[in-house]
Amino acid sequence: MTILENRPVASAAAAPASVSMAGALTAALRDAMTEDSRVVVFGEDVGALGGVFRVTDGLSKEFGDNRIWDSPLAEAGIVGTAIGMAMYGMRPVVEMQFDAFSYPAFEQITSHVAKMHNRSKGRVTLPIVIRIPYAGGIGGVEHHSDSSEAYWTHTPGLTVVTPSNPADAYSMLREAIASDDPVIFLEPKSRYWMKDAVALPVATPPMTRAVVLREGTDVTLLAYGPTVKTALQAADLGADEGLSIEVIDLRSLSPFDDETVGASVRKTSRAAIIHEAAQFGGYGAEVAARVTERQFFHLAAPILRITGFDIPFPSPKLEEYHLPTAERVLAALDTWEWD
Amino acid sequence: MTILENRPVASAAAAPASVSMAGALTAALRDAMTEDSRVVVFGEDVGALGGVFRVTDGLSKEFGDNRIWDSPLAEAGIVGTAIGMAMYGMRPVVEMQFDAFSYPAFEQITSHVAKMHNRSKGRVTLPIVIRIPYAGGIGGVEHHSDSSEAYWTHTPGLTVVTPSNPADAYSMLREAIASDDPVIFLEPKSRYWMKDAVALPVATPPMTRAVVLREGTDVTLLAYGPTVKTALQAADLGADEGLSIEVIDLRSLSPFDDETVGASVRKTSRAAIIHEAAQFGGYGAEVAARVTERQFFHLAAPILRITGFDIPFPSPKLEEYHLPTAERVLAALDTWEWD
Amino acid sequence: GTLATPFALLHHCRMSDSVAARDEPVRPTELPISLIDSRGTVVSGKRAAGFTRPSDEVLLDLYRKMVKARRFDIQVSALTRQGRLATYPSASGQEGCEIPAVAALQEHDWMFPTYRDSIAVLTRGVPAAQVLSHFRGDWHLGFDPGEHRIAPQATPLATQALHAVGLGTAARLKGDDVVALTFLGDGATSEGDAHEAFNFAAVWQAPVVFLVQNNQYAISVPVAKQTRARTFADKAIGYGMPGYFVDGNDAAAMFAVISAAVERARSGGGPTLIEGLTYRVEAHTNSDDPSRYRGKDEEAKWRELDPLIRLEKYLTKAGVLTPAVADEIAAAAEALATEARDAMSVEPDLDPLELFDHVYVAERPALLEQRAFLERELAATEAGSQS
Amino acid sequence: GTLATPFALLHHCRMSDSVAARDEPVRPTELPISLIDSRGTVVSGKRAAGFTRPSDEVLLDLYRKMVKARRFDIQVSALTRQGRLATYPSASGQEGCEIPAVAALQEHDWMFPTYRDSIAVLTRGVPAAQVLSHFRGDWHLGFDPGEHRIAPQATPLATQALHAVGLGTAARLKGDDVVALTFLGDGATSEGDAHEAFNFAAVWQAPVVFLVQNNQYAISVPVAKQTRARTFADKAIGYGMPGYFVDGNDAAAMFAVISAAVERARSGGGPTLIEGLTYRVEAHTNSDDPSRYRGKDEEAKWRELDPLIRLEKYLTKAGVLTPAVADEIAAAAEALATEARDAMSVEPDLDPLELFDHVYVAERPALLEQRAFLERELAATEAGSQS
Ligand SMILES: Cc1ncc(C[n+]2csc(CCOP(=O)(O)OP(=O)(O)O)c2C)c(N)n1
Ligand SMILES: Cc1ncc(C[n+]2csc(CCOP(=O)(O)OP(=O)(O)O)c2C)c(N)n1
Ligand SMILES: [Mg+2]
Ligand SMILES: [Mg+2]
Repeated sequence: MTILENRPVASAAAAPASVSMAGALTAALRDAMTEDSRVVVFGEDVGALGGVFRVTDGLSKEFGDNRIWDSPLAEAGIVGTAIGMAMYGMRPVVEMQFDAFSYPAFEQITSHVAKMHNRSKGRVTLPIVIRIPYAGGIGGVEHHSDSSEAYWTHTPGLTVVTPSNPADAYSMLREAIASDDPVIFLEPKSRYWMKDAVALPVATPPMTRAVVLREGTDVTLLAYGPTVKTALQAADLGADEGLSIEVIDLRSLSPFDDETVGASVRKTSRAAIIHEAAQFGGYGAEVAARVTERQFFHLAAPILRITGFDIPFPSPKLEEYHLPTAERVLAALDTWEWD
Repeated sequence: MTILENRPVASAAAAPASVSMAGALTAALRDAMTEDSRVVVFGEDVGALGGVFRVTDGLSKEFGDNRIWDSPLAEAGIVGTAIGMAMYGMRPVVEMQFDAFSYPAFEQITSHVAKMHNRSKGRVTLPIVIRIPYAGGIGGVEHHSDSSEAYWTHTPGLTVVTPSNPADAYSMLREAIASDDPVIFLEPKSRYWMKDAVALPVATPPMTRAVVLREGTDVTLLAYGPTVKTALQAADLGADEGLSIEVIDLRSLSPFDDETVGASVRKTSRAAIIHEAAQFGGYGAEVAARVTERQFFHLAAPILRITGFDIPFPSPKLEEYHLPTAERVLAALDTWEWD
Repeated sequence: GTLATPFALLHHCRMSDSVAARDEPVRPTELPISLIDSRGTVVSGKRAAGFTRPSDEVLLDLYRKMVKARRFDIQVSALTRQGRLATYPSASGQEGCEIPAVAALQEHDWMFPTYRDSIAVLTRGVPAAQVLSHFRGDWHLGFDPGEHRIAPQATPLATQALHAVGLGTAARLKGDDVVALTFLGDGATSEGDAHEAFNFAAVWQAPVVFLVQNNQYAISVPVAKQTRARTFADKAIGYGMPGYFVDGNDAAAMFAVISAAVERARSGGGPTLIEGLTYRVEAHTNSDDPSRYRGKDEEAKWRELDPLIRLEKYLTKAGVLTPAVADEIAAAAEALATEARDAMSVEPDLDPLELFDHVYVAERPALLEQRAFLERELAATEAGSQS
Repeated sequence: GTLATPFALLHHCRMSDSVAARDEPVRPTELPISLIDSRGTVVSGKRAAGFTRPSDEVLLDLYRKMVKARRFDIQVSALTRQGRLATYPSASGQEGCEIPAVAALQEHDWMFPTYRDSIAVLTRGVPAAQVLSHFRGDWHLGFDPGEHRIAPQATPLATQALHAVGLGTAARLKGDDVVALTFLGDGATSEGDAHEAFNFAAVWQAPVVFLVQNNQYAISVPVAKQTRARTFADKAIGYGMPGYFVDGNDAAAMFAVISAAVERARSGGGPTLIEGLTYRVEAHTNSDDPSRYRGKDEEAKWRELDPLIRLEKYLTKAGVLTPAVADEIAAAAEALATEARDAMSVEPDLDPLELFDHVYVAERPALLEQRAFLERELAATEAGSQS
């Protein structure tokens, strides 16, 4: 299934209004909490403060302390208690304040969240959503700009998705909350304030599918979360140079939408993947490996990875040199031999 | 530098004796502790018991409680205190009892062990070795057979190595302890009791280099730790079928020895990587992606990944279906079109 | 019935009274609480710490279950030595903690056991074959948690304590009077997760009972290297919850203290931390070698403090444990041992393809491809072996 | 000199005395220990808990450093509002904890601060420009830990407490009489790492002082949602270490209690947990909005309890803080503010290529390739912008 443009597949009667990604996420939480009393939200500062990114703004007043509350400051504790709640039939949505602060919960996530359903032969489901603001671009000091997707995508049992725009943010978060599988929901923090005209509630394509945002014939650019914007900019730049670039927003990192991506690569015969995380063992490695496995004889050139360097995320004043830019993408495409 | 066979590059006068991998590791610890009083060893059950795999057997009696001791049962605590000790000039070697039990230490490892040197512009070095028994094949119940290498190899700042035989176990552990960089030292637990005739002390090639264990012309099989034996078996099987298989023991997962592997793949034009960990986002993805990037026009076929399935590690009675076998490797090579 | 909204309760601001007006929590006693001593004699006064001995009927029931559990444990250990199971962590000597914990719970309560607590799982009603399925290596879990209200026996230490806090909290939010009891080892208390569980439970006033079985070893590591606290029960003070230090080989005392904690939790009184001082008389598991880290004399001393013996003495003296009853219990224990043997003599019927069926609820095309691959491989092997 | 082998000390087996003979740890007082109250009046008797007021000379030194720290903090907050720094967590109001902690340490001791404790780092001797380098976003760390015996200001909460325990233990193993003091926030005590640090320190009898600055908030979350303990100092009991509950706005009391803990640690007496009850009068950082979670009245009340004011009152009454001295201190504070302003008005000279130079000690070919790539890219951009 290849869907052109990220056009909502369903939308309410309401007229489109300007919505930020953060606002769309708030709306998704509000609507999910309204529709399903099993949905509870907790984490650090999600109550009165509304979260450090204000994604839970106002929900505490609206729903009260039994539906959304501030937990003690401990991420393993947050995820671990969410597991117990899910075992009793709740649908917890928990927030890790920043990407690197999900690491204390690593054991609970990999050894339990990911494995409980399999362990119990499907008798125990854990419909948990772990929201993680991730990636850089906001001038955050050390530990505030990590991209941890590769840790989660390598862990069987986890579903990992990431929206790149407000409509998807709303729709995918609703879908993640409705999913009976646990979902790692990665929120590109540099895009929280990005606004689009969206009529909420909105339903975009299923969260496990990639979407072709822009058609092209020469190259397929694969991106997700914060780098989708970079890919679109690169496509513009490329167009100026006469290069027809197809841009795919992966949306779902696990599962990977082999079908949509495969169809595109068979058409263009060239592909590149863009992400902020370090390259070595990054998510782009899986993308390059599996697309090559499946489309080897359709490929005119190796799949390129345009990513962060293999270094710890830099300090605010140096992050611009680390993050992939549209120019860097174009320069990378230039390294291919074009015949 | 391509080295044929894993022949020791230096060896003592002592006559070769039959040494198990566990025994070689014990000897390495003993010799390192003898030569350098800054080397201390601690973790769960490493003292009187000698570790659940007996790798520290006898060291407690030999060196006393100030050089090797049982810590309280907490992996973040073990790694976190090792960091502080290293900051004061010690060279701690710590043990995580099983692979999955390193996860509680994930934050200390990713946010500090990996980053301290970079953070401090090189002013603080952390010469820590984190020994982790990993992988399956010993009939361990859940959580006792994980392969976590991809989590570590994706983390800039970490060096990740894994021996496949007793001589390397000795030599690489000595080198890891001597290294000023922190090293994740992965010990393939199914190989602990594998014996070889080795004259200790032995120095095999540098731990960051891959080694060609067996020359061949048709295919390059890349393996590490527990799957090296599988690769060698596959090479035997292949030989029966007239297939000339080159086997490379990667030894170092991070850094990756592009030179040795590249030279081999340019020769054979076909490669496969074998590991126990799940395939999706596994270490093999990086191998396939980077070798393809560098050798695309030398490749006659896509690089194959023969790995564990994308499932949690199975229970003892089912692990045989999950683990790559020589037969499965051969069957995979058969899927290529051979012309 | 519906309880008062729990989180709302917390939100009276304690800021103003943060200095002085916080409650003084119950302090654990200096000596372990005891109701029946090792000679089977009734204990009263200070050592009983105000707890009442359970009725002889209850004690006989505990005794019956403890005898059966011991017999099961011995049988399974033997089967493990014979290679029929992959591993089995014995709870012999710890029945004075394990069985009262089960007995103190109601049907709708939940239990969060560890790998050590198979006899508790068994005693709560899980058939032997299902308990042992994990340890034989068939599949990670052999029983249905929802059916028995028992979480999977946790291997990653202390992780399950947080699950108990979450489950108890969820029940309370729903208005159900469910209590969650979690087992923990002395070693496991050192893990960060134990701390987070104690703290979340106390702050949220979750209906949870933390039962620390201090069997004095974490594999080879003695408690002296695990904590410098006077008792594990003392840890409760730092979380503002009640803590009890109990003779873990005294089933009567354990039952009384756990029952009180369960009822406090049920009625909205929040969590309790209970330390049962006991001893792991067997090796950690079949692959352990205790001679490397402790003396036979120490083991012998603790075997004399056997929780079964003292109850036997007491109940015999009380005239409740007549020879006829003893015979009947022995027969039931034998029957259970036979059940365990029989269960482990049938090879399980395992389908390798099931490995792919429970990873996700949702269907995944790529996983189905891998399933199909294994299916083809199995078929080829089958064909190969038939030809 | 060489101390007794620390781990050997532990290995007297406490198993036999596990029931009764463990030490009863010091219990924190019910009210915070205080030596000078908020009106600048000397406190004695029960509230002083046996501690002696530091000499006026020491108190004047503390006061001088506190005034300078406050001035620095205000200046840096202002610079941050002007956009000169990426972020700055203010410690205004917490000088009564921060400065005594620094003053109680000797040159060769180590300090493990958090992001909150810039004024402690500054006071220990790190130049303003180096302290602020991290917060401006130049590089993760602006000073040399070894030179100052100060660990990097930790962001991942409670993680540094374990480093302190490790460092203190290493020093002791080497026979050095070094003490490691680590700062922790009230919120950070909830993390598993805090627990593990307390426990490792107690079991290993590490020369460590844990200083919990209870500033009553973790960003927006009040202590009532963080713990149900009476005090954070109460947590010490569960680890078998001494705990002290102290008025954190009373620099005299803080200095006395910390100094005693430092000396106990130095002489082999093991770790101490100290809670300083204080208040974060400013926002969490510049991007926080306290009006969302607390009232102005609460803030106002705590501003009245300002740790500087009481010391000023006391020292003035004592005749030590004469107008001349006060002027001199004010001038020094102004000079420091100027230094901070000046430091932040110079753009740092940063080399993006340095990003590759400290990831590893060993050289990595693949990383050098990436470095070369950026070098080429920078050259091309340079060339492009020049053409
Ligand atoms: C997180 C984690 N680390 C290490 C282990 C390995 N391990 C299994 S049991 C055990 C000792 C546990 O001791 P304790 O908590 O006292 O329980 P007991 O076995 O005595 O019942 C250890 C270290 C584990 N299962 N999980
Ligand atoms: C492991 C981790 N989780 C979350 C955060 C985000 N965070 C930064 S400061 C803070 C509050 C800390 O409160 P407290 O420990 O009381 O220290 P204070 O800021 O009050 O000095 C939080 C949640 C973090 N830095 N590290
Ligand atoms: Mg134990
Ligand atoms: Mg605070």
